[in-house]
Amino acid sequence: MSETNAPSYALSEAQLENPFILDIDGYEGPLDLLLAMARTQKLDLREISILELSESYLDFVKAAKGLRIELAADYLVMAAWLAFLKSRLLLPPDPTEEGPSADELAAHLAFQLERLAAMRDAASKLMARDRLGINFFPKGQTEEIENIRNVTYTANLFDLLTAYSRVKTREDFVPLHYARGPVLAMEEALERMRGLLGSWHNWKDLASFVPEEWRDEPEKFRSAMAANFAAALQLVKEGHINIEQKETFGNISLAQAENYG
Amino acid sequence: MDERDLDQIERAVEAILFASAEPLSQRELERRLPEGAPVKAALEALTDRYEMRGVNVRKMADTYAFRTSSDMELYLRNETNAERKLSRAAIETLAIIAYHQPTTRGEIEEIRGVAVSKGTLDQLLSLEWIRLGKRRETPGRPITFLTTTHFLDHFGLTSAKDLPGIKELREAGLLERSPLDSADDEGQNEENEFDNLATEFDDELIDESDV
Amino acid sequence: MDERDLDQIERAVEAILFASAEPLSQRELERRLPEGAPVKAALEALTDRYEMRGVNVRKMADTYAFRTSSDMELYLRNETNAERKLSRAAIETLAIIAYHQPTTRGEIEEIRGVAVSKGTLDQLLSLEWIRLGKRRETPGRPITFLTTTHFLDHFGLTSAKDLPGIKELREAGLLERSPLDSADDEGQNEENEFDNLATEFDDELIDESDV
Repeated sequence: MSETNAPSYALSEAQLENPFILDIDGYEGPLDLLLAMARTQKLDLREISILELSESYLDFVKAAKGLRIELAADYLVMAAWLAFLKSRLLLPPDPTEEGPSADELAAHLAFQLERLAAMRDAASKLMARDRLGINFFPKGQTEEIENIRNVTYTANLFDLLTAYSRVKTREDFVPLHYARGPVLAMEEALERMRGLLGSWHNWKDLASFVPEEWRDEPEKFRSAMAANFAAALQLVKEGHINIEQKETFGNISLAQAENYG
Repeated sequence: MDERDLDQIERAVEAILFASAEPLSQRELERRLPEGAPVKAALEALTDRYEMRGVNVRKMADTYAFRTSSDMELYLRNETNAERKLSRAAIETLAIIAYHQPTTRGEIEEIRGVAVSKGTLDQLLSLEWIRLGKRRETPGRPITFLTTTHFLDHFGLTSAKDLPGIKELREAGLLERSPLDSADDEGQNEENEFDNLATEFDDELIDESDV
Repeated sequence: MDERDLDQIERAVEAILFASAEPLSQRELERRLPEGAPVKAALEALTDRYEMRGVNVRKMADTYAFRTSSDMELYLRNETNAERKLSRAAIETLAIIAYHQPTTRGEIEEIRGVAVSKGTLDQLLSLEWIRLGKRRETPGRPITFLTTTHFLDHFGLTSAKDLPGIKELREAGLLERSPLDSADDEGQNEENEFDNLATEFDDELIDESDV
């Protein structure tokens, strides 16, 4: 790596005029360009001179600059690195300096170029192989290979019987529901009482508000009284009526509020 | 005819039929092969060669294709089995149908107190535990459901009449097992439960009166 | 092993492989066949049986498929799919992944000396020729890339060990990482350093051209 007087690799006038040479679109990055240059230098990549190669690359970049061709940053990064490497290669090694030596850096670059070339070669060998759908073929018409997931639902007689008894037991409670049925809902009483507002002015007994059909059975009557009482309280709260009970357990009377209407 | 020639054409026909997306006629095969190639003989040889194999050369009208042998069908289906417990809705629906058959969806809903989803009935139908009966001659002409022989087999019953009655269920302790009934011996819990029921029912009534 | 048993399983494997376009693994075949079926022996017998035919049993990694024999190409021109042209970058990237797998994006860039565009890896991924592997336990935990069974199938390879020239490349040390390779080790710092260098160099060049 000390061939300082090696013939410099420079772009000739003709090459400079040939746009192909500087058409960096054709290169896949600086390493690719270096590889192309190395190939023009030597057939065997293991014999290339990194110093020479660096000079060629730097010449190329300079030429590009001269032609005001904008180079991508990575080409400039490589140029910077090669300029650095070149100076290191030309100077006697500095024993105090840490890190890899200039020769090691040069050897690594040579390795990178060889590796890239090897991968290029491998890629073209790979693509030259017989390929599926081009040189050999899969079955043109495939048949259904079914994936069937069978879920077996299980239930035994016990499940069936407990289920039915569960349902029937629920049903058994239905009469109980109806036993609770004759309950006059507060909402119902309230609605009814609202309808009566404006139709009476004097004090009236709460019992007189219980609908006819709720009076016969004591149970129903009690329920209706309770609902009406609750409804009355609601109307008092709303300011529609006044409520009065003169003595404990005495009759409860309702009168329309004076300001009603 | 050259023996080696036939062999090569047979291999070519084999490859072409294999790779083709559709069955090919003898004429189409001939078009792809060197002129004068013994395609007919190759097809015959190929048909013989594959006769006892897992795939056969099948002739359909005047076209040929490879098809898996019919006795191989079972291997082309990948079945995985999983067991799952029938859902509560499904087993209850089934039980109601079993006890009340022929019964309608409306009746099932009345007894269960909740809507019966189509999925539940579909599932029971696909299990072949229930089947569709006649329509009932009532308004809407609802379809009725019945249990099947398959149902009897599965549950080990001789006939639907063999199903134990409510009295027997109670005697067998099955009714007592119901969560709603389990409070018989615990007064306090019972009351609470009843209260809840009453409240539910109340809500229901209000809803109805709103309508 | 029962002779007739093996014969029947061989026919079944033949039928299943014939029906499927995708390569199937021995395990997948076993799942479709009776337990304890001699699938491996059947595959071997089948491979032998078809060795000289127009279609062959090909092994790709641990999977098997019927494919037309390579020497049948001339009869199958009609079947050729319109091939999507792969860019040079994609082909090289594929080769690097194939020969260096598992490898990272950083390593691919190191070898090619240029950034890998996202489109390149996307294209290879969508062709299902490469797949994502484990993350490498180095700073940044970069994801690794590997080739797939599809890749082997497409290029008619039995395993990645059969890649053309891989033995020679390995012996030449060209598949090893050099200690001076910087990928994945000190990405960020390195870039900054180079950026600075580039700027310095730019200035220098401008100075010179001004003279």
